[in-house]
Amino acid sequence: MNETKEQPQNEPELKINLGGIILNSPILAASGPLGYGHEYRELINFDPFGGIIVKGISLEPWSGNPPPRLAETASGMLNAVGLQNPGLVQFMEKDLPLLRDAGPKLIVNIIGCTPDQYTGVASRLDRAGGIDGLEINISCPNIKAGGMAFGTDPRSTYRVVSAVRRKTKLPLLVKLSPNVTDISIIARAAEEGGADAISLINTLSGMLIDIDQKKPLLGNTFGGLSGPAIMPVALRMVWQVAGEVKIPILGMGGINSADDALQFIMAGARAVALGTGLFYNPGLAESIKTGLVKYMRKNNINTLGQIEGIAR
Amino acid sequence: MNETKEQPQNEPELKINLGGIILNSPILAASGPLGYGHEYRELINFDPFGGIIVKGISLEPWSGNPPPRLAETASGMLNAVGLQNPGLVQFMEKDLPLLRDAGPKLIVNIIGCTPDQYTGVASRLDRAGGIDGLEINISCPNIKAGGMAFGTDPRSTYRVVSAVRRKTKLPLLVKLSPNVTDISIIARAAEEGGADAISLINTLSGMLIDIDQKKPLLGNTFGGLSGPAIMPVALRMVWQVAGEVKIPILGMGGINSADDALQFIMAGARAVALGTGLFYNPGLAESIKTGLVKYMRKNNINTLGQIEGIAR
Amino acid sequence: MRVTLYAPDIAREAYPGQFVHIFMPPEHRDHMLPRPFSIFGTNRHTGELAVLFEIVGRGTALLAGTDPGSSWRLLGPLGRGFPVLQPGSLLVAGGMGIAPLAFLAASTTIPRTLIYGARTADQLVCPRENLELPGLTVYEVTDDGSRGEKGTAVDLFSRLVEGAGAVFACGPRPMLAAVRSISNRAGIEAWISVEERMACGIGACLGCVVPADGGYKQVCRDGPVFRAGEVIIDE
Amino acid sequence: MRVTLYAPDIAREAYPGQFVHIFMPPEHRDHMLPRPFSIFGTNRHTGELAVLFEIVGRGTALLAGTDPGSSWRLLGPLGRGFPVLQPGSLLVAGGMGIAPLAFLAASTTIPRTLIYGARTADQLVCPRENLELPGLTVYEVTDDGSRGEKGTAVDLFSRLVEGAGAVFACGPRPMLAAVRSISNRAGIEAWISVEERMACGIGACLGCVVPADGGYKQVCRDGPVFRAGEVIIDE
Ligand SMILES: Cc1cc2nc3c(=O)[nH]c(=O)nc-3n(C[C@H](O)[C@H](O)[C@H](O)COP(=O)(O)OP(=O)(O)OC[C@H]3O[C@@H](n4cnc5c(N)ncnc54)[C@H](O)[C@@H]3O)c2cc1C
Ligand SMILES: Cc1cc2nc3c(=O)[nH]c(=O)nc-3n(C[C@H](O)[C@H](O)[C@H](O)COP(=O)(O)OP(=O)(O)OC[C@H]3O[C@@H](n4cnc5c(N)ncnc54)[C@H](O)[C@@H]3O)c2cc1C
Ligand SMILES: Cc1cc2nc3c(=O)[nH]c(=O)nc-3n(C[C@H](O)[C@H](O)[C@H](O)COP(=O)(O)O)c2cc1C
Ligand SMILES: Cc1cc2nc3c(=O)[nH]c(=O)nc-3n(C[C@H](O)[C@H](O)[C@H](O)COP(=O)(O)O)c2cc1C
Ligand code: FES
Ligand code: FES
Repeated sequence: MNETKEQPQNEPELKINLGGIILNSPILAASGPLGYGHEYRELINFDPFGGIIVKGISLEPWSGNPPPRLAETASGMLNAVGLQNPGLVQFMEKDLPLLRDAGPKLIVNIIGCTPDQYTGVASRLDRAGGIDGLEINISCPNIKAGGMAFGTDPRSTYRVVSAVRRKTKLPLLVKLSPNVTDISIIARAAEEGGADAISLINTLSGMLIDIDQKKPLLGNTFGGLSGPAIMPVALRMVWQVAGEVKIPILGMGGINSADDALQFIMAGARAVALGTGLFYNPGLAESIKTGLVKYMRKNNINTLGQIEGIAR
Repeated sequence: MNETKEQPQNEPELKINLGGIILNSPILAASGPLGYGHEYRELINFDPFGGIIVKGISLEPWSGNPPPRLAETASGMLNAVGLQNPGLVQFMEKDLPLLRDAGPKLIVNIIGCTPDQYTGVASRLDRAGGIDGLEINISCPNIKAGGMAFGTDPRSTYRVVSAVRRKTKLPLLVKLSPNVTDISIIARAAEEGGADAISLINTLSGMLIDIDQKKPLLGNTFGGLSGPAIMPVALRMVWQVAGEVKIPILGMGGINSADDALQFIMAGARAVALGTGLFYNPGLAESIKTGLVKYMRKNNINTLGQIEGIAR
Repeated sequence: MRVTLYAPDIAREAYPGQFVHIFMPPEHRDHMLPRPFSIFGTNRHTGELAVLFEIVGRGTALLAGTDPGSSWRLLGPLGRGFPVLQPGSLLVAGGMGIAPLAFLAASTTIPRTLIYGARTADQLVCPRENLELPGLTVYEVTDDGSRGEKGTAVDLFSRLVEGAGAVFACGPRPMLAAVRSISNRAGIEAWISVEERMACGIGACLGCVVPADGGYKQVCRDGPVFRAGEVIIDE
Repeated sequence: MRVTLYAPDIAREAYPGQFVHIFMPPEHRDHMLPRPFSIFGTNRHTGELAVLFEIVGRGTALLAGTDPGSSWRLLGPLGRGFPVLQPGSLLVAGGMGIAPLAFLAASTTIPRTLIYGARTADQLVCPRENLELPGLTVYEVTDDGSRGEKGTAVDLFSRLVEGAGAVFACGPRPMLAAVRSISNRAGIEAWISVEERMACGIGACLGCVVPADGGYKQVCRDGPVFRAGEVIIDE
């Protein structure tokens, strides 16, 4: 047995630790586009997803915004769903049981208009079982602070994150809004409040006008811009925040290919989430996973940790 | 002579008053892409432009950023020219004489790192003759305030605008950066400081990574995102600011067709400026002008004032 | 324009009123969202599926510009279509609303009537042969009288509704609203097919809603065909 | 791939080393920037102009995918090209750097030598007939020896530079840097053609700069061809 052989290359390892959640793949489904997952589960293979982040859940049902809620933009889209959701009780009774055995880790995105509403959702989900982590969406209007989103002010951010932190032992992701002057101070406030990871970015605020009707295209006037159009902004924020916090980052915003995902990882993201790209290509997670493995083999990379933040 | 005739329709009037500057057309060239205009003057017809805003001028020459300075993005581009410019003296001696008789009104974009640098440029241009207005670019890093851009803070905005205001009788446009939490308070600060019009928006901060080189694609790491990708954000900011200030708005950000221009006007812009769209189509101003006239004829509109802000 | 696609899996399952999502060709990254189109007809033997569409914007222009023989990515059949036709059913199509109703009309041979209206003759885009069906009576109507009767589909509908078995309508919102209230007054069951901008097309994203009593319904999952009373359609 | 375009105005004026901007087809709004390509050859009689390019990204893939007979929007001729060749000139092309040098080589019949290198034989994409020119001596070189000599264009250049009239080079940055320093040591005048990402292509936007003593030069206006000493090219 003395032949010289090519060193057998290790199979690339995609497993990562995202703030205490161990994911088999660094590819997640972003909160929103997939809803509560059931519909997509019939359509696509969930295996390539390390985790699924379900659509925002509030204490009570929210009815959402009037239609039209969607518009296409150049290399992107606007949505003004307005966080419509069936509320915590129905989610726990109807949706959660269907998701528990889906395969990927399950992260629940939580929303509220006051810190109490956030903690109300968090404490009940903490005891629900079968949930691997929570993601706090701090883009909601803070009713006590005149409706400015929690995520636009470091103090409100700290307050809501630390309040939720006290109510749950589950790994806690905090999802930041990009509509701010300085994303780093918001990210630091989230870290200080007890976040285990930072999710970046939510949608950019935008609008379109229907020139025939002479009125805003969306029923809600404003909507959130997502898709490849915003990727350079998302990547910049990941880069900035990675230099400011010690906790890992879940990067998202316009990811549409393995190369896009690699840009996020090299900018400092531990994992990536897919949103709008799933509308363009429901099988996107699979093709990104294949692309990542191919890249890792070609470049002799065993774990993504070797390239996390390497461009910095 | 008693025949009933179709009422002869008035020729649509494109003339507008932008904060005291009377423009023959509501279409301007945004600061930057056209440089100082000479090169484009040989290439395209300047007539459809009501005004040309020349590239930012500082007191002393600025060398700009290391290359690469450009990158294409999905429906947009990044630039990190870094405000390279030959400085005030060379501009006045070499560029200004060539521009004075170009036809469109001439607006000079001014930049600086301290309020004194801005006022230095403004006061000399005030006396130069042949200049129809100034546009203050407040996206420059404010050296005294730790390098945060003037335009990210209402007080710095007020200070630099009011300082320039005292030095010039020329109509004063203030160009805002979109990289802020609340564009309205910045716009109000500019208005209180004495602005005659608000220009919206400058580029969004963004970046890309070269995954082969494993480093940022731009020499300067960060660059400014422009083009159709950002149009929904630009339109939203025009809409927000139009509700807050009484002075007119010059809208820009991704305009690439007459329909895009109409969206800005219906959102509340008095006039529009073209940037990245000129790279895509150097003859864009002409085709937008044709499109506007066609729209006005078809909808029986005599002046753009009739539809300014009509979607609000 | 009428496009025939080879899509045996979809053709096998689809029934009238359902739709397909057509994804943009991958080199067109500026269009992230697929476009929904009603299924105009299927041929289970050949595995073919037809859609009928008009160019109204960039996406439909791109699709119309693809070369014959190209492949498109498709998702479908999607949504809840029409129930089975009863004898004496009255079908009301406005403009492109003909697409699902032509498929519905072709699904049976029992006696049924189709009102097919548009602004002008050249907006009656459905090929004549698709409406020459046993047992089907067709009334054409145009605003300017350039083909068929002069008037609107709603005018004609008001006259013909009495005694209809059930009503099935697809067309512009104001037409649907009128059909809804006229059927309601006449005490006849009506089904309408509604359009809304879509993203996922499968009921996940909550993007395509239409107001209903007690909240919103999703057009792609709960519809596009609704019982007329189920949703709120403004006139 | 080699594409021939009918562009009589550009073909009439263009000289070697200049380039054209090719705009993306208008339905591709996701690509805002035109793509610069060296002029590979012109035919003033037929009004034709040729470019030679390889697919490296989305833009070149799109252009390569357009049907023969399509029209492209073009801007050109742009930039400052090579000076007139002197007898005994040595041309050094690396990879796609052949495009402007093939045009330069074809501009005269005086004795001149071309070194044409690439990694492998199939990266020597220039059609052979374009280099079968009176008075031109061609040396091919590949990294793996799959065509011509084994080695790099720079290796060969070091051996042949002695006694050259002047040097004209186009290729990857490291090759240009080596050509620059070798020519400098040999005391021979060298001209290099430099690439940089572009937007306007006409000297307005200041996007395409290359470092030079005392500031930056614009590749599209001051170049793309520079005297080797004029610009700073890192090895
Ligand atoms: C269930 C369903 C079935 C449909 N069936 C057909 C059909 O059989 N034939 C056909 O020609 N069209 C049909 N449509 C409409 C078709 O989807 C749109 O015309 C198409 O998506 C427009 O794409 P675009 O890019 O060309 O237009 P855009 O540039 O996106 O928009 C142009 C215009 O089309 C309208 N529009 C855009 N998206 C939609 C949408 N999802 N629904 C309705 N209007 C829209 C916009 O309001 C706008 O006025 C259907 C829509 C739905 C929801
Ligand atoms: C003056 C000049 C002359 C040129 N002549 C030729 C030629 O004759 N034949 C040829 O094949 N190519 C030539 N190029 C390069 C050509 O412009 C690029 O290959 C092309 O723009 C890439 O477009 P893309 O969309 O396919 O690539 P992208 O997806 O934009 O990028 C893919 C790769 O191409 C590189 N690239 C992108 N833009 C440029 C650029 N402007 N210059 C150099 N590299 C770039 C990027 O670094 C990247 O690695 C020339 C470039 C310049 C500046
Ligand atoms: C239709 C839609 C619905 C969304 N809903 C939510 C949500 O409920 N909660 C949330 O935190 N983010 C939501 N998002 C934002 C996405 O999770 C993601 O942050 C954003 O879209 C950027 O990623 P993308 O460009 O890949 O889509 C939604 C996005 C879309 C497009
Ligand atoms: C290459 C380039 C250079 C620019 N230079 C300047 C500048 O010097 N001063 C300034 O205020 N804005 C500058 N801008 C911003 C534009 O004027 C404009 O605000 C922005 O690009 C958005 O418009 P657009 O999407 O139509 O390009 C520059 C933009 C580009 C693309
Ligand atoms: S399109 Fe997503 S729910 Fe209907
Ligand atoms: S590309 Fe604009 S200056 Fe060269």
